[in-house]
Amino acid sequence: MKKTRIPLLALMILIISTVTTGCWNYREVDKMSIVAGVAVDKGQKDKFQITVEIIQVSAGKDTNMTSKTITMEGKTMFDAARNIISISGKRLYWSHAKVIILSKEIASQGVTEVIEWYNRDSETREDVRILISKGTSAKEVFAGQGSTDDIKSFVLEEMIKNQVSLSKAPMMDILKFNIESKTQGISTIIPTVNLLKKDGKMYPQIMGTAIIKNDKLVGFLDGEETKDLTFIRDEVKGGVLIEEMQANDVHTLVSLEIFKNKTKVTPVSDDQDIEINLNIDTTVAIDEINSSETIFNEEGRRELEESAENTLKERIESLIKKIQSEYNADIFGFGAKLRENDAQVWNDVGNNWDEVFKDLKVNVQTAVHIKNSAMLSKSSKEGD
Amino acid sequence: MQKEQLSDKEAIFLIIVFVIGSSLITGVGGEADNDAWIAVVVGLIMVMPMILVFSRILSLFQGKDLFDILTLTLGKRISKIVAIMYIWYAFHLGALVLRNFGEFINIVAMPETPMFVPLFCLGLLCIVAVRLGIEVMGRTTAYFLPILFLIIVIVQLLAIPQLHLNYLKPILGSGLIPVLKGGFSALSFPFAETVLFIGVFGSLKTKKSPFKVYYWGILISALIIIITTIRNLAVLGNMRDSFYFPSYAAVGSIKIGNFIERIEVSVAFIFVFGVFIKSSICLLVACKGIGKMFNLKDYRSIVIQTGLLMIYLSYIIYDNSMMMKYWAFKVYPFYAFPFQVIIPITIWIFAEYKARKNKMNCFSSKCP
Amino acid sequence: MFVLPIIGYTFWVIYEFIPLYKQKLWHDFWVNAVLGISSFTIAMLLSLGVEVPSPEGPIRELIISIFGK
Amino acid sequence: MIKRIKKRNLETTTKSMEKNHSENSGLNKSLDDNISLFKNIFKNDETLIIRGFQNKRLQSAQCCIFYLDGMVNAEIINENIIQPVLSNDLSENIESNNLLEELKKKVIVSNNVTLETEVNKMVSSIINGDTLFLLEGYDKALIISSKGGETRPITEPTSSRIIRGPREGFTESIMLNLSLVRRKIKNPEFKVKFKEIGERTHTKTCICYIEGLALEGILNELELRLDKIEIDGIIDSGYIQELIKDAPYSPFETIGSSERPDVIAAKLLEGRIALFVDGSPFVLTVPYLVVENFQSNEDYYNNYIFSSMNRLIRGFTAVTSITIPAIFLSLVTYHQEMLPTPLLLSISSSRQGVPFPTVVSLFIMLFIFDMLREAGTRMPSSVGQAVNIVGTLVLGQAAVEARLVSAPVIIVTALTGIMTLINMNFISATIIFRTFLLIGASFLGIYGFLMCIIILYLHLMSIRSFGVPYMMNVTRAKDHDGQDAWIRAPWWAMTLRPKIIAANDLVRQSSRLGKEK
Repeated sequence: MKKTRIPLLALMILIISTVTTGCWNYREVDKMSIVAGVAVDKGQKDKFQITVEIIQVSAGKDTNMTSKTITMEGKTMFDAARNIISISGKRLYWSHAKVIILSKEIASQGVTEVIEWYNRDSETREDVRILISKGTSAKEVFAGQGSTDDIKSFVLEEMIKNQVSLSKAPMMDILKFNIESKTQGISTIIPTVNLLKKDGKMYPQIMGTAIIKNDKLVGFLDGEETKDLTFIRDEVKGGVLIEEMQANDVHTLVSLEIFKNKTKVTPVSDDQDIEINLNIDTTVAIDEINSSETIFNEEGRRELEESAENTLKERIESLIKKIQSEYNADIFGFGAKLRENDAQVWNDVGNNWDEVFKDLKVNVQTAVHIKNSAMLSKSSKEGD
Repeated sequence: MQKEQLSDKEAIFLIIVFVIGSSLITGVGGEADNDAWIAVVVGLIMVMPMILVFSRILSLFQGKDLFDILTLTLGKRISKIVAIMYIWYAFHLGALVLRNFGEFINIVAMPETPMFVPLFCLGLLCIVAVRLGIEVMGRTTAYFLPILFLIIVIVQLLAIPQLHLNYLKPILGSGLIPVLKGGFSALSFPFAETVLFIGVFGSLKTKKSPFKVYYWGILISALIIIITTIRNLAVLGNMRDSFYFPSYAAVGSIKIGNFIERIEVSVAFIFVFGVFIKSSICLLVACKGIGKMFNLKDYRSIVIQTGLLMIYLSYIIYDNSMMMKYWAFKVYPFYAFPFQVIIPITIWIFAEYKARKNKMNCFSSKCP
Repeated sequence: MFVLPIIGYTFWVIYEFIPLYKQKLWHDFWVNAVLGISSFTIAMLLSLGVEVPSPEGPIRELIISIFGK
Repeated sequence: MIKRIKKRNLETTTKSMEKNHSENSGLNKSLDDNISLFKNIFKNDETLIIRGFQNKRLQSAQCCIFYLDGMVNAEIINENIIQPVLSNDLSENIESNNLLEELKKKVIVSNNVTLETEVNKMVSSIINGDTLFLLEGYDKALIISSKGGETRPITEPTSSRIIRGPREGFTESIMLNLSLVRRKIKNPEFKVKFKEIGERTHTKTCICYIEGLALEGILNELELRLDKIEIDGIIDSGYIQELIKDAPYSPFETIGSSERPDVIAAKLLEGRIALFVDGSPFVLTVPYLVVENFQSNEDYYNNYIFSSMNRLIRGFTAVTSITIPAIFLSLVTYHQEMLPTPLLLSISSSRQGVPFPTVVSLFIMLFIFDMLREAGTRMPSSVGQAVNIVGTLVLGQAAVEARLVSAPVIIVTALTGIMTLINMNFISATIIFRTFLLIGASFLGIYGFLMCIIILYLHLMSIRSFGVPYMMNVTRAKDHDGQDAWIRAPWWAMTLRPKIIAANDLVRQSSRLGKEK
């Protein structure tokens, strides 16, 4: 009897689950609209106006994918997102969204209230990339013509991913944004996107940084400044340094490709005096020279390195100055570093870090090492 | 019927799965913020004396389980009361664990599915397992645990690119108090819950030392919990506390290339199996207790009804998941303290006394 | 919805409860009867949409009254 | 109701048996009476041949032989029984007062002659193909071995083909089968115990084992279970397999069967016990563990790396053929966020305009595949082409093009089908649990799937085959048992026999074992 009961129990599980459970969460892929990206603008009537880019899959022998955008307003993000169903007819599926674009206006009202829903909902994912549209409204980014693919959000995501070899925009997803905005002593940044007009077509371009202080957008940095910023944040994975050299009355432009970078931030504190030591150690390779070969000897190389070090140092110092004076937002994370290394000191100064940051002394030290000169051992241009 | 037997290895595996089961995903030591992993270490140190007590009780009464020991030490009347308390504790803990799973499914995967459905399905699973007995459960665990280990290790390795170890700093930034608090809750939440194994290890095969089983089981599981806690902290930083299920969120952010991503389901696998084993053990202890109390021939005949009651209790126990979190961190450590610490120590003292007396009465230590 | 628990419990009565009676295991029979009736009552209440009070509240109150907040 | 009918049948059969007994209590001294007695027993059986004859010199030597046509070798009867009795001069050097003894000793040319008094034994020996020799004036008879007749020659079995290894397979004759195994194990410790099962068929079965290797407990258990069998007839070993199986409701086989003498010999050498059944080319072995489903005899003859790979493939496909449809279903309909975006988009595009839900189409396609498989095994080979065309063209391509089924479903079905066919001895479990998992996945997604997997493993863990845990080798990697589970270790490393099965004498290669230490 004991042996008959086990299959009977299994049978009962089957029958009962068949009868009691409808398939509440059962959904077919073709019954939902897959969202590729979201753009959030300030609405006219209500607070939020969101635009979703939906992937349209057409059946047939060769399937091709296009996208369409739907715009809707709502009092909250969730409200607006659900309102879209009234137009699209299908339920939106958010798990595969790649980017979320905020307009300048909405970001200066506050970023967290926009992404709070996105963060909380279980269907949306934390690894979505966040962008701020600088020039235009956010939904126009989807209207711009892509250069390669038809689905703009995917193009944008690819662009963000490949930014690492350019370092002109930071990487930021919602999870990282949340962590940074919750951490004391660091102001967070968001990459910006703008539309570039070319041959009568509009191309989205990701370059530059938006500075978020206390959850609000306060300003922008351009691409070059962003590169310096990533140096300080130790997020450089690649990119180009252009070095001008004025040697022997010859004006030389050298492109250095960044291979490796290590930035060390060490807060030094004695009593009330806090200083930050910034050590930047970069390994580069010469990738392009439009001048004679003087730099290939020992001396020339040293000169190039020194010059590059100086330029880098100057630029970084000026960026720090600019941020301190204009925005007073610790986007470099000096405060967070201080807190990590010396919680005692941080407890003293943490409350008025803004004040401290304003006049924080930063000692910048840079070191540039030239690793190689790519494929050529000499300058292509013959010496005069 | 032949007596069920559990080998040392299976017993250790059962303890490991029991401890990591639900704590791996709900997170341990939440009070200590980014020192949660230290809190786990503290909890581990705090549980060590308790393990000594548990295993001493077990080795004093070899081959007996919790409820036999109660009658032997505390006399008939009081033992009945204590037995009822332990039955309730096992029953309640099982319901809490089931509920945890229900919340997980409802929040993470299937918001539209009524919570009763996953609760019911998993509860029936536990009923089947308990009816098959501890031996089958032990063997199943021995089969599954290597798979779980493999998953944990692989996920851990894949998570390496996402780790930001600076999120762990400052170490002990806000002092020792939160860490001790976290340690206390870590003691009560996964570690000292192993008190229920006193009710199971009556069928431990090798009578050498239950301490070894307890010791290795808890050590390995604590190691796993520490490693995963560090991973969660290093991936999620200060957001860890905001998630109900930090492991799930942390693994969800793993991204290797373009195709190894979105592997949260591996965590779900660990969770389903862990919760299943944990609530099965709870159900088993509760059923054994009821069986012993009413002198039943076999505890198996009441498994179905007790299991169903457990499912219903887990369904009605909280109104919402906020309450669950509050209860788990604020109330549960104090609620569980008597069951996990006070009563075992009392039993141990009485047992020690009884053992002395028996030794004086008869020469062979094997005298009952 | 209240039909489902009735069907389920009928199954249980036929395949588990009645055999106990036949084997004359009176201890098992009575314990099972008590457990079965109580669980059946709860199941019926739940399926009829009656809110069953949770034991969690009193326990919490008790703990708080002993240990303080 | 059924029970009552069963009871009544049982009563009548036992009654008729008893009646037979009382009638055939013994032989008469009169030959005519005896002939009519046997005529009566074999009433309406026209294969019974009765041949009476007489010695040419000794008139008193009137004799008669009985045999069943087709069961005997006619040459033996003609040349070794009839001819000597007819033509020998019996009156010369034979004492006529004990003629039957004398005949047995001096006249009949046969390798096996026994003197018998019990009628029942005479009847059963006639049935088995022996010849009964009766003499006027004696209430005893001689049973002369004359088994023969047409049996199938030894051929290569069709149920499992191999590339390397012995090409012989069992036939329907139990003695031939036994001799095939015996030729491989030339050892007096090879023991054979006969038993008759089946109240009406009296099927001969025999238990074979190697003394000192096989465990007493398992042997006793097997005999006990065989003794418990009460059935009218056994036609194939499959009957016994189901009658004495542990976990009778489980779709997993807990008793092995093989058509190959080399497999049986190898299993006997591992300490298992074999059960031969007359009339069936399939020999049973106990205990049977889950890993044996993945073992092939060829594994042991080929290079161990290649064999291990093949075995891993078999294990992998066994797992995947059960799980793949359920995993696919739960990913596509519940956990779309787990799929990489390009894959989701291509699945989505292939599903455009398909009317049936994925779960329904999966069920239908898997069912259709099973129908095709069944058609493939039953049909005559001449119509095989037609089934192939219908299967591939109509059901595969046309269904996709007509947008009745989406292409991924077809792919999953085909994959599952191929994987199922790799493990044919697993097929009933595969089909049942695949459906079970599919139902689980369709209700709770991956969580339902996981729960069903746990049930599956609980079930597997709870099965024992004659006291040995069914999943034993799988969970013990470090013992010597693990060497022959998921992989096949090289022969020089397999120094021990499987632990629980051959606990009496573990050492297989003693000299190697010494070296290892």
